[in-house]
Amino acid sequence: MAKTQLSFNLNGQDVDVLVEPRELLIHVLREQLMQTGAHIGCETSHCGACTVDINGQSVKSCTFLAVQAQGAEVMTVEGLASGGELHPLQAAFMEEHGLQCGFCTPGMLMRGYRFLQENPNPSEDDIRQGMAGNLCRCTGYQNIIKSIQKAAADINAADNA
Amino acid sequence: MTVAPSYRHFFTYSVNSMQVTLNKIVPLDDTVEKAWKILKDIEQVAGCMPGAEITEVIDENNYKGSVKVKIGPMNVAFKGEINVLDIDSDAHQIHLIAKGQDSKGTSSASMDLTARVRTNESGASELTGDAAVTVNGKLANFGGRMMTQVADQILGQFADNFSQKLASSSTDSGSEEPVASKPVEEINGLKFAWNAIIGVIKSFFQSRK
Amino acid sequence: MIPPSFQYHAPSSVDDAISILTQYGDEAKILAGGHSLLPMMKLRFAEPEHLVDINNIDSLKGIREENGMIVIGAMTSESALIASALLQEKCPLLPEAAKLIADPQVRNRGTIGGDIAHGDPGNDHPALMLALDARFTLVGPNGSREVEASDFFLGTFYTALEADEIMTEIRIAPQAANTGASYHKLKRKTGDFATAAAAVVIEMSGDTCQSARISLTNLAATAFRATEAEAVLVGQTISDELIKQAAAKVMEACDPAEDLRGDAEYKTHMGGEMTRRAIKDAIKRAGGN
Amino acid sequence: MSAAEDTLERQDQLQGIGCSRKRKEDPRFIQGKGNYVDDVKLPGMLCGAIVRSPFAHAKIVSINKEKALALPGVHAVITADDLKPLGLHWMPTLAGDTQAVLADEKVAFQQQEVAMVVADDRYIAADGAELVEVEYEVLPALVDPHKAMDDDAPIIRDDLVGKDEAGQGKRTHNNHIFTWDVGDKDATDRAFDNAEVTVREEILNPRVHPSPLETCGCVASFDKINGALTVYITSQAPHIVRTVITLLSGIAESKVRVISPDIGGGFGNKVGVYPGYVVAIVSSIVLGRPVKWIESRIDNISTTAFARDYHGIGELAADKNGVIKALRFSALADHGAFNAHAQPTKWPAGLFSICTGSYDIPVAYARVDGVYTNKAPGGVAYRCSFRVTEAVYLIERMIDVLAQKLDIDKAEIRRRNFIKAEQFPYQSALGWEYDSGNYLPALEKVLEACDYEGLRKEQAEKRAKGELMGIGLCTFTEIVGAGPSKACDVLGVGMFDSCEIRVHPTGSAIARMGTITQGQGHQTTYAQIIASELGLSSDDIQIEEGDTDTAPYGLGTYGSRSTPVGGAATAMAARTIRAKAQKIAAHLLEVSPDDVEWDVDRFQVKGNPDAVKTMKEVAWAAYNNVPEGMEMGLETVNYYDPPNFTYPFGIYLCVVDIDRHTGETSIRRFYALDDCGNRINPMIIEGQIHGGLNEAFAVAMGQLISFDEDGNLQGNSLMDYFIPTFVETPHWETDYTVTPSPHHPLGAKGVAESPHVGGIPCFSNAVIDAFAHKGVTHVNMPHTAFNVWKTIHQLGLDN
Repeated sequence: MAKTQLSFNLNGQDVDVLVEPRELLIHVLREQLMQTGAHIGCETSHCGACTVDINGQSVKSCTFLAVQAQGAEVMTVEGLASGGELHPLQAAFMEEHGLQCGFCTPGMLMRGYRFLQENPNPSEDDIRQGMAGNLCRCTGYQNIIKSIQKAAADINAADNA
Repeated sequence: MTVAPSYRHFFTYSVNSMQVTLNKIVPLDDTVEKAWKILKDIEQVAGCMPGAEITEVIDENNYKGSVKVKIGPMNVAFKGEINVLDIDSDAHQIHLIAKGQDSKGTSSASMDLTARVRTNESGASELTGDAAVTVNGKLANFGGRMMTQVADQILGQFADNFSQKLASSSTDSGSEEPVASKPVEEINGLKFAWNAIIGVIKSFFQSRK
Repeated sequence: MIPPSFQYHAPSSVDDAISILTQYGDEAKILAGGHSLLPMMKLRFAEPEHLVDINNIDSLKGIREENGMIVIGAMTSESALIASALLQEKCPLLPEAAKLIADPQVRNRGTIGGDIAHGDPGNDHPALMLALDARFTLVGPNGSREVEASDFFLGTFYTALEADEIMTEIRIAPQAANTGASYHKLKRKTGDFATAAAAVVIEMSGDTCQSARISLTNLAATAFRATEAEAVLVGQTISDELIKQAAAKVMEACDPAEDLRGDAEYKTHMGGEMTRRAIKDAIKRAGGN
Repeated sequence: MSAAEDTLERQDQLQGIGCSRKRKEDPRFIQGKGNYVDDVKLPGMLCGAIVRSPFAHAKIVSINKEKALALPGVHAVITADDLKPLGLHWMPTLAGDTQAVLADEKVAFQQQEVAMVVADDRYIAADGAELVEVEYEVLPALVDPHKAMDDDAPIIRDDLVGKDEAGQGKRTHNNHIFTWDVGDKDATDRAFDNAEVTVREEILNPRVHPSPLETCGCVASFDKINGALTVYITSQAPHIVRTVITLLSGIAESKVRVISPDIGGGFGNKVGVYPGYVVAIVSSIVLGRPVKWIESRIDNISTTAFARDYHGIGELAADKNGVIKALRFSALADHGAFNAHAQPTKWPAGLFSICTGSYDIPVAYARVDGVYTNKAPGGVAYRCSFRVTEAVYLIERMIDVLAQKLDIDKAEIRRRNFIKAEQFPYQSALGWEYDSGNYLPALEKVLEACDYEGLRKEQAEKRAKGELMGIGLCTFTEIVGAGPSKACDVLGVGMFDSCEIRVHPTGSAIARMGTITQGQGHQTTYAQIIASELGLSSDDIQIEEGDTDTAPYGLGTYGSRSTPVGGAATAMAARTIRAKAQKIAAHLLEVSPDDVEWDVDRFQVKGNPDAVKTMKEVAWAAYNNVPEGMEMGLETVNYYDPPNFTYPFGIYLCVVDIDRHTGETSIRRFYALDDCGNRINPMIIEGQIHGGLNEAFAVAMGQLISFDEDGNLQGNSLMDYFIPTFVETPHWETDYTVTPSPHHPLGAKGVAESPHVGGIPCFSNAVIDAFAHKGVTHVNMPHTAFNVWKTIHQLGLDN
């Protein structure tokens, strides 16, 4: 099948790749663009390990054709830290032991990143509902919730400073 | 007191089998004898099965056939055999087993069918069908549990085609020639049926376009 | 889990999309949110030669009020339904129910039109559309037509939408005064289809039910309205006993398929239970007791 | 600053044992820089896709590769016939059986591996797999283990016909694998005959799957020039994999390098050697190019490593006061089509004989019969030590059944039967020597924390109103840390583990272990052990695992054995280094080694606090100024063969509210007190407990691998297979007591599996307790809304 020229912005940089229309975004990110942070966990859009941010929305990139990202702003976990500084959410995951094997973590962070913009002052229940598309087998979620709460507090404190 | 009956009902076999049994009764507009003429002729019967075709006659009781359906994005092609176990001309009853695998070898299906034409209490003729349909493989993994609905719809279409064929044979006044066996082209019912399979497979996942 | 090859089309107008559909017929398949079609393609159950991605057709998105009706573009996402102030004010049932669909990421992609047009009895919008008495605009090569929700769902994955047609808009009347609506959905976990779900819209006058619409998800070959259950309520003073009777009528109408969520008996009972809860909520919201 | 303050400050700076040190693994994971197997991309790498059987039991009539081979980009299609000349179409299992690598003439479970297509990339490989045409002749499938030994049962393993042995002792039927029994049967039978009270119940652990978020996979790369093989693999036991590869391929073990990079969770799923690995390796050898094979989620759930599938009957004999006199158990173990369960080789039922639990039971007898069925092979320890979940489920369910029969409170009956603190070390009726425990105070602590009496009162009030509330208790003892090599081996290799430590001249260190982390935080905790033992800052200690070329041989990480065995090896290695350092320090201080003493991070001349040499100073001296006759350097390797297992315990309490209309169970409260001996990193321990509880919740409330009667697998994706999300998962409360292990160098025991093992019966006990007033003593897992509703409906409680 003929390949298509695909251009989009990945973590602030314009990228051009040749893809087959059937190629899934997750594969293009991981195998062509070597951004292996997003992972493949279930392939049926249940686990959220492949979550990336597309045009300001959380998307499961295992169920999204790469060609659909034409012209889009795509952000992956690799783009979360900026200027050599961890994003508060990354720091909070470390601080609150919000990860163990690390496989779900990039998806959790990317969903958490967007979720905190949708809801900067979430309750525990808000977090449980807002993060419900991401599975973790290791943590029992409790420390992820704490991490997100801490990140929310840190971000709000920084905004108010 | 243990409420749980036996473990068998609880796990390992939450659904006993991909086998579903169906019973159909279809009123016919013509005599039992005329209907029996069609029913005992496997090639004609196969012709009533939507999308089905006899591809080879091995002997009078064994046939090779295929079912090909193309619906929307989905191609399904089953190839298999029909074994006629019994033709009872007195009871106007035929018993056959049809089984096959899809061309990719990822699913198989079989149907044990007993079909009969008879005169009911009110004197009208009718076609009765009792079928046990079993599905294995990928279709069973992903959509087997909707087989009742699917098989029911296929058999319904079969019955419609059968009565149509009977009607058209009846209008062929005086002709002793059997109606030529050819695949039924009207496959709306089948489309519906196969859509149901596809749909179940889809519904296996979050069905959110 | 790799989809087969296909040709990709991304029209930017409905007309273009229809001409592609017309050109390729059965070989073409519409890609909306993709959360049904892509997994099915990965399993190689669906192998369309042409995929028509209608995500770039802006006219299919958005929620507005027009001539006293709420008009929702078919490609409006579940997330957009949830976020819509207009819907929250004038059709609160939809955003409330949309929150119960799938998960946040999937709701960003999943669309109301895709959910309806798929005709899956497990999808939530069909029952909601029946309860809301919605009308659908379908556009094809010969122009557009309107179909009522009650005429649309013909069977499992079988709807009034033709292969060369696209659903463009959904029209719903704003919720009337003294009316309450509720959707109760039982599911095994986040992201699952309903084991059973009931949508109820009720108009009250004091303690008396003026009108009622009750519809069910995943309890038969298609979403359906339980008209006999509605009839139990209409014109009557609502009581727990009456609600129970209505739920019993719903159970009589259920014909669910057995699966890992439960057997037919369980699902039928859950149909009754979800109905009971939704009626109570709807009445409360309508200002009844 | 006082001397005491100074000591404390120096201790704090080390970040050693007992502190909640932040994890060293995290920076790479939170920045997307983890390195998992599927992240490995080698030059010229090809991808493999497996063609699988759609049928549970069928003869293979023919395999036609031509269309697949004709597809551009396909390099090879490998079938059993291709492996035969290499003798690789069958492989040994850890349990002494053999398993088809690719189906040889027949398939014996649905999704069995039939062929592998190797192609340029995963897209072409998937297309190629679709084009391989396999013709099957379907055979009757055997799914129900209870029918496995019927006279007319279909024969699963034609290759074993006529053989009265399949690797684990005598067998009596074509589908029989082994009989394992333990205990004094006659004495047990007598105790039952003479008992005042007996109870009997079905004890069923359904087939489930560990489903770590990362599936299994590997990248095999064979270097034709050097005859060397490198395999990146999702393995919890890379050294065992290396040995197996050598045994299979004949390549010298010194030329096989197995690397377990970052592992996305294991939970027992990644212990075994799977056909996909073997075929990828063979493909790489044959094609001379690296070959990657990664499972799909459906493949993972369908084929690699189910757990449980134990179908048993439990019995207790007791006196009228509820004091247990005997335990009896028998079970059918469904091992699927090949006996590939991952247990120490000589233990067909793993460590099931821990089933007398926390109770002083004088006599017991247990028997397990393994059978073949047309299901996927496996039988792994899903976040537990070998068959310990099954054992704990038995005793913790049965003691509740007994309590109900005698109308004794469920906490009280445990008090009456606990092994007393003074009885340790305790010899169990089935042969174990429990190292330490102190159950009663822990129970009382939990009962008080949760206001157990208040809960029972509330329950009585709710029952009067027709509401369903259940209180579950589980007071379990685990057995972890396999294991003493005299008792445990894998393929003949003793189950020791290892640690190598090198202290560099400037006082930092690197340590390598035979274990492998899959999220447990080894890089963090092992460094804490070394920090405390050697007085070097944790931050200056690098921990490496998973590369068999650099790490000392070890048996890997599963069965909560890292801390009990690997942690002990680490402490012992550090102590060897410290002993040498002491001599060097004495030499530098010009005193006898006996005259110096250890003080946090330094040696000090006894009675002279100013005469000190820090470990850093000693490290420098180790490379230039050692005592006469001493070797230079400061490094060692320790292979630790534990004298015993460790026996962590826990007291769990769960409160549930059940919706009597829908059958939905909501977990109101879950309180977990764990005693894992001395605690190395409390933060990580708590995280492990949260995770283990969540997996217990999943198993008890929803997980199930089910089949229809033809062996068709149902629900093998994450649509149906239950992995709880944020929404379903309850809130966890944790607590602890500390009863050190007397034989472990650090007094530690291992913890990660306790919450899974103890959590499952706790959930079940809570759900069943909700119906206890209606005379219900047992319902089977999983407690889905549907299953719970069936109980409700049967009892008429939904009206």
